[in-house]
Amino acid sequence: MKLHEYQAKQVFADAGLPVPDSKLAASVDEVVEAAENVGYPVAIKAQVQVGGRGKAGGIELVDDEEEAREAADRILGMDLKGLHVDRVLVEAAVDFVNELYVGVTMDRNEGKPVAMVSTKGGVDIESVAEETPEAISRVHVDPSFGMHPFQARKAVYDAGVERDVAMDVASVLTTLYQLWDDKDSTDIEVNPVMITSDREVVCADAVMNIDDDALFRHADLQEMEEEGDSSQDDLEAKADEYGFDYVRLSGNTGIIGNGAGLVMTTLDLVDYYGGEPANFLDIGGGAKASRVANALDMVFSDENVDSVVFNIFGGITRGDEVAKGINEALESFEEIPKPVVVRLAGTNAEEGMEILNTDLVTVEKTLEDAVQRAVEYADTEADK
Amino acid sequence: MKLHEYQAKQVFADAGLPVPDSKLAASVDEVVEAAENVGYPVAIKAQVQVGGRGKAGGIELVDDEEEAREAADRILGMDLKGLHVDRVLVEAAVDFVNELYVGVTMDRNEGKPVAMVSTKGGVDIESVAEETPEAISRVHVDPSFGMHPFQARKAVYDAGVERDVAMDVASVLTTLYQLWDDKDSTDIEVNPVMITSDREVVCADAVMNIDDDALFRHADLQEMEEEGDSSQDDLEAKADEYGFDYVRLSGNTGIIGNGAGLVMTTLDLVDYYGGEPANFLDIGGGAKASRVANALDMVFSDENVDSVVFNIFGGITRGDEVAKGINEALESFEEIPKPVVVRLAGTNAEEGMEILNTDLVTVEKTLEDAVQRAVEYADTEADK
Amino acid sequence: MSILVDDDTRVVVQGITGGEGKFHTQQMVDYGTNVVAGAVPGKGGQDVDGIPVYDTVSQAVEEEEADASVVFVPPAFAADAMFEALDTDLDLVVAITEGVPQQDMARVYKRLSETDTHLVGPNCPGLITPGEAKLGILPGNIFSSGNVGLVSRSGTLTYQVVDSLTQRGIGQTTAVGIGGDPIIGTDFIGALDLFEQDPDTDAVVMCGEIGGEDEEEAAAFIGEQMDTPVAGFIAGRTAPPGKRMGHAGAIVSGSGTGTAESKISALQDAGVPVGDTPEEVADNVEDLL
Amino acid sequence: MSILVDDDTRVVVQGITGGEGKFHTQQMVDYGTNVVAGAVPGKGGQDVDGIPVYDTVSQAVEEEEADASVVFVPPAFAADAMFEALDTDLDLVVAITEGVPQQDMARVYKRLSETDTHLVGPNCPGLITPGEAKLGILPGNIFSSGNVGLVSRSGTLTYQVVDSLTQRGIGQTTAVGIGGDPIIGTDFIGALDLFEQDPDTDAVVMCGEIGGEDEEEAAAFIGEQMDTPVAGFIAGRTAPPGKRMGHAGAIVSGSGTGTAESKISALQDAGVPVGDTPEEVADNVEDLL
Repeated sequence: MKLHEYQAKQVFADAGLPVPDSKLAASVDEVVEAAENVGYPVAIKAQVQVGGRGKAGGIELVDDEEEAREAADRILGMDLKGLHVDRVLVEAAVDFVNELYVGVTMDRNEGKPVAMVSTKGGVDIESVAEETPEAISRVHVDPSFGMHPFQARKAVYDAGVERDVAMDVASVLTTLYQLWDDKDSTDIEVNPVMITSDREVVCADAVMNIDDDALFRHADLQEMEEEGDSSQDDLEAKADEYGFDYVRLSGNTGIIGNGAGLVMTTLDLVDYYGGEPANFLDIGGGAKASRVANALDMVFSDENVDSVVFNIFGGITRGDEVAKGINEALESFEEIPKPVVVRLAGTNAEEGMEILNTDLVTVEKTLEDAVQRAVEYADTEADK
Repeated sequence: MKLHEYQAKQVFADAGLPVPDSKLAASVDEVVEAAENVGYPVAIKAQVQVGGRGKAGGIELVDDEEEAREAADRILGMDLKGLHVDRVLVEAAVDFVNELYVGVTMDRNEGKPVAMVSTKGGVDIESVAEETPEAISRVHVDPSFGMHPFQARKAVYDAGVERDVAMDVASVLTTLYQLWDDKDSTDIEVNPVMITSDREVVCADAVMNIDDDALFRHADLQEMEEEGDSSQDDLEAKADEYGFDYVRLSGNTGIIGNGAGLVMTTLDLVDYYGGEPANFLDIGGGAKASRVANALDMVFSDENVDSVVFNIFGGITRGDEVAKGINEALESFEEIPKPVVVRLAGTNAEEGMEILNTDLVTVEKTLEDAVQRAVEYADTEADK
Repeated sequence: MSILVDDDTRVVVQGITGGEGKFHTQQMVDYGTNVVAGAVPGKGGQDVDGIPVYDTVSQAVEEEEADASVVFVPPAFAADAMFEALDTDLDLVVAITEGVPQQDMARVYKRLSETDTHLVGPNCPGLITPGEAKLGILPGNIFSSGNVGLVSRSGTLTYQVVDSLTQRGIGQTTAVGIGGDPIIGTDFIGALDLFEQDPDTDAVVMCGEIGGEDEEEAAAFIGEQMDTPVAGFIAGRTAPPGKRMGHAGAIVSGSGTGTAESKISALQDAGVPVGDTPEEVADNVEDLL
Repeated sequence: MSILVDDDTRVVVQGITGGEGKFHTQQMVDYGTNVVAGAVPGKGGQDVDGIPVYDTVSQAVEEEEADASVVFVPPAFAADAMFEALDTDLDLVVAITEGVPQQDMARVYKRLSETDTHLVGPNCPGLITPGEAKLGILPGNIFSSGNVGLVSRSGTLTYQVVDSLTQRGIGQTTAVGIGGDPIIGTDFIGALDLFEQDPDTDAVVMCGEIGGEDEEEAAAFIGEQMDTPVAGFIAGRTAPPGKRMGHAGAIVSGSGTGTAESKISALQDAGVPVGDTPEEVADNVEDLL
C-alpha cells in the first residue's frame, strides 16, 4: 500500500516531523480557501501516485489567488500518466537554499533496513544512486536493536550535511526510522528535505509505502487505504476487491495461473512463442471454484484480451475445483467471449479433466502446447 | 528505588494488569471509608518497604467495619521491623484457590533479563529457589529483541501452570516484562498471582524496583519517589539528600572513604582489627571540600559512633580538597565530637597533608595503621 | 543420500491443530514422513490422528526428540513460531506460512544468524526427499527418487520443472522450495552448497525469478565453488520494470541487477545453461548428466 | 609486554570536549598515551590541545587509524557511545562513565558478543600499562613497570593494592579496573585469560568484592586453565546480607554464592592465597614471584 502525499504528511505531522502547513482540496474554490488559510505563496500538488509529478505538470507554485485559480483549474481533472487528478494538496511554499534526500528502506540482500542520506536531494535519487553512489551515505540497522542515535548521526555526517543543521536532519532520520518501524513501512522517504535560509529543516515531500502483509495490525492505515483509492484504474480496483495479484499489461493474450513463478513463466512463454501477454494474474494457492470464476471474469473485463490461457499446476490447488470454476464462469455466458485454453496438471488434474466442459474450452496437456494454442487464437481473434 | 505496594499497583493498573480494587488510607476513618468503597472483605496492608509484612502483623483481613477499625487502629502507627507505618492500603480481598509467583529480574551473570514463574507462589520465593529450584521455570530474554510471546508461554507451561489459566498468566508475564523494560526496572514481581475460584487471574501483590541510574528518564517515577519517602530512617534520608552511598550498621567505628571497594575494605579491616563498623559511607570520586564536610556531618549524626576513620586514596579525588573539607567540618565545632583518624594517599596527598589541621585529627600513613588507631579510639570512647 | 531431510528426520508440526496444519500433516504422514509431534499452545496433552501435541516446541523436542519443524501458523503469529523453533536446537525449520510481515522476517533473520539451524521459507512449499520424507505442501506424487537436486524460489514452477524431469525418468535427490519473499532463510547459495556436498547429487536445477540479487550471487558461487553442474531457469523475462508481480520478490527495480537479463547472463557466465522453457531446462539436465 | 594497551595503542577519546574528557585526555597525554583523535558530534573540525576532533568515531578511526577508544560521555548517552565504538573495528573500548542504566548495558552486552572488541567497564577507572599508556583516570604516578598483572572490580582499592606493590618494588605489566557494575564487558576471566597468555606477566593480583558470581567463576578458571600464579583479595567480608554497598554489584543476596566466604573459599580451593589485608596481598605476591 502506497500512501498519498497528503496522507503521509499527516502521519509525519503526527510524529512531530517538520512539514509545511497544508490542506487537501478538491475544487478550485477549495484550493483558494486553502491557499488563504495556509498563506501565499503555496504549492498546488496533484495527489496521484506516480513519480515525476512535477515534470508532468502536476505541481505548480502560485503567488496569489488569480494564479491559484488558474493552476487549480488546470490540475484538477487533468490526466497525469493515466491517472485522473481529483484532489490537490495546497501547501505553504518553502523558501529553501538546499535540498537533501533522507529515506529508509529494506535491503533485501542484507535482510536489514538501511537508512540513506544524500545532499543531492530534490532530484531522482535512483539516478544519483547510479551515477554518484558515493553521494549517498548508507547505514544498515540491526532490526533487533532498532536505529541507534549514533547511526542517524553517522548517516548524516558521512553524507556531508552541513554541521549547523546536521543534528536536525539526524532527528528527522531518527523519526523516519521510527515511523518505518512502527507502521510496518517498506519504504519511507523525504525528497527533498529542504533547508531554509533560516537554517530550518522541512520535510517538503513524503513517500511512505506500507507492507500489505502487515496492514492487519494498522487499523489507521487501513482506513487511509480505503479513503485514498479514488484514482485507481477500474481493473486494478476489481483485482483488489477479489484479492488477486494482478498486473495489467499491453498485449492481447490473457493469462491466469497459480503461483507467481509459474504465471511469470507463462507470460514468458507467450512472449517466447510470439504472442503478447495482456496481464499477470495469480489466483494463489488452494483456490476454490468461485475464485477461479472471478479470475475469468477479470480477464474478460479487459477489452484488449483476445484469448485466455489457464495454466494450473495443482499442489494445494485442486484440479477439480479449478474445472468447476471454469465451467461455472463459462456456462453463464450465452456465447464464450474469447477462446479459452486450459492446461491442468498436479493434484486432482485427472478428476478436473473429467469434470471440465470441453465444449467450452480447448484442452492442452503441456504448458508449451497450451501457450502456443492461446497465442494462435489471439492472433486469429485480433485479425477479425 | 523501591516503589511502595500502592505505587506499584497503580503502575500495574495503568498497564492493564488485573489488580484488586484498592485505596490508600492514613487514618482509621479513612480505612473504614475506603473499605466501604472497595467492599468487604478487605485486606488492610501496611505500606512499608520490608519483606514479610504479613508474618510481622502488618497485613490483616477484615470482614466488617468493626474489624476494620480494630485492625486499622493497630496497624497504623505500629513499628514494623524498625519502620513506622503511617499509611495502609485497603484492598478488596481475593477469594483464591491457587497462588503463583511471576517475576522479571536482571540476571547479572548472563547480562540478560530473566523471567520466572512458579506454582509455589504466596511463600518466600528465595526459599523455593533454594529448596526446590525445579519448581521455578526460568526464561532468559535477549534484551535486543525483548520478550517473545512464546517465551512467556514457555515460562508458564514449563512451570506447570494449569492450562485453563496459562494464557492469562502468560499475558501477565508479558505485561510485567514490558513494564520492567519501559520503566527501567531492576526487579518486578508479583507474589502471589492469585487464581480465583472463577479461574480469574489477579495480581495480589506488587513489587517493583527501579534502576536509580535510569530515574532521570522517568519523571513519573521520580514523583513517586518523592511522595513515597515518608517511612525512611533519618540518617538514610540525610544520605539521600547529600547523594551518598550510605549504609548504617550496628558498630561504633565510623568509616568514610572514596570508592565502594576501598570503603568495604576499610570496614573489613575494622573488623579484622577487632572493631565494629558503624557504617558504610562512600563519598564517590572527585569529591570537593563541601562534600567531605557533609560526610563528616553524617557520621557524627550517628550517636553510636565513637571514632571515625577517614581513608582516601586519591585518583580523581584530590587530597587537598579532602583536607580542606575535613578542616572546614571540624573547625566549626568548639570541641571535636569524636576522635578522627585520617589517612590520605594518591593524588595531591602531600598537598593535603600540608593543609590538614593536625591539631584536630590523628594522621596515619597506612590504611592498616589508620584503622587500628580508629578502633583503639573507639574502644577508649566506648569505655567512657 | 539427500540434503536436509531423510527417513530419519523427526518432525514437529507447529500449528498441527489448524485446518492447513491438520490436512498437510496427514499428507506428510501418508508420504512416509516421520511426524513425531505437534506443538500448539493450550493444546498440550491432546493428539491429532495419534500424534501427540505439546504446548511448546521445546517440550515436543525434549519428549519426542524432534529435529525438524514445519510451521503452519497464521501470518500474525508465524514469526513468533519461528523464534520459538529457533530457540530449540532443531536442525531444520520449514515455514510454509504466506504473508509474514517483512519486518517480522527481518528480526527472525537476525535471530537465525545466531543459530546453526537451517530455516527454509517462509512462503514456500517446503522440501522433499522423494521416497523418504516431505516437509511442506508439495504434491508428493510428481516427485521421483534420483540424482538431481532442485532449488527454486517458486512453488508451482518447481512442480512444472519436476514434472518435466520425472516424465523423462530423471529423479531427484531433494527438491527445495526456498520461497519468493524478500527475506528468507536458506537462499540459493545455502541450498547449492548443500547439494555440492551431497555425493548423490549429480546435477542441480536452479529456478530463479526477477527481483533481488540472489541469482547473481548464486551464479558467482556456482562459478567459483561448485563442481556439480547446474541447469538454470529464470522466470519473469517479460515483466515490465517497476511492476510488482505476485511475490514480494518479483519486482524489477529498473536498475542494473534484478532483471531477467542480468540473472541469465550471470548464470551463463558461470557456465550454467539457462533454458527458455521448462522443457528446455529438462533437456539441459539430460545433457549435464 | 602487557595486555590490551601499549606504546602503539592509538586512542580516540569519545567526549573529548567535555570537562572530564578534556582533563583526563590531558592526563593521558602527559602520561605518554598516544591520543590521536577525539569524537564529539557537531565538533568535527575543531581540535583539543592539538588533537583533531571528528563528528563520528568511524571518521576518527578512518582518518587517524585509532584502534582503541575511551568513553567520557554522560550516562544518558554512554550506551550510544559504546554502540558507536563497537560499530567500528576497534580492538579496545574503555568506558569510564559511571551510572549507565542497567538495561542500556544489557543491550550493549548483547552487541559486544557480536564483535571481537574488548570492552572494559563501564564505571571503571580504566587500565594502564606502566610507562607506556594509560586509558582512563588512574593516577599514573603510583604505578611502576614490572611483571605482575592486576585486575580489580574497584578503582581506589586497585590503587591501594598497587601502592603496596610498588612500594615493595614490585612493578606491573598492566593493571585493569574492570568496574563494579552488574553488567560489564571484560570480566575477571577475560582479563585473567589475557594475563595467562602474556609471557611477561609472572603473577596476577585479582581484587574482587561481594555480589555476583564472577569471582567464583574466575576461581574455577584459575584452577583449571591457568599456570600463572594468582593472589587474591575480596572486599566486603563484613557486609551484612541484603544491604547494598555503593556499587550496584556490591550486594549480597543471602543465598550461597556472592558472599565473601563463598568467593574466598572458591579462590583458596583453586590454590589462590587470599590476603586479609592489602599488605598481606602484597606479601603473597612476593611469595608467588
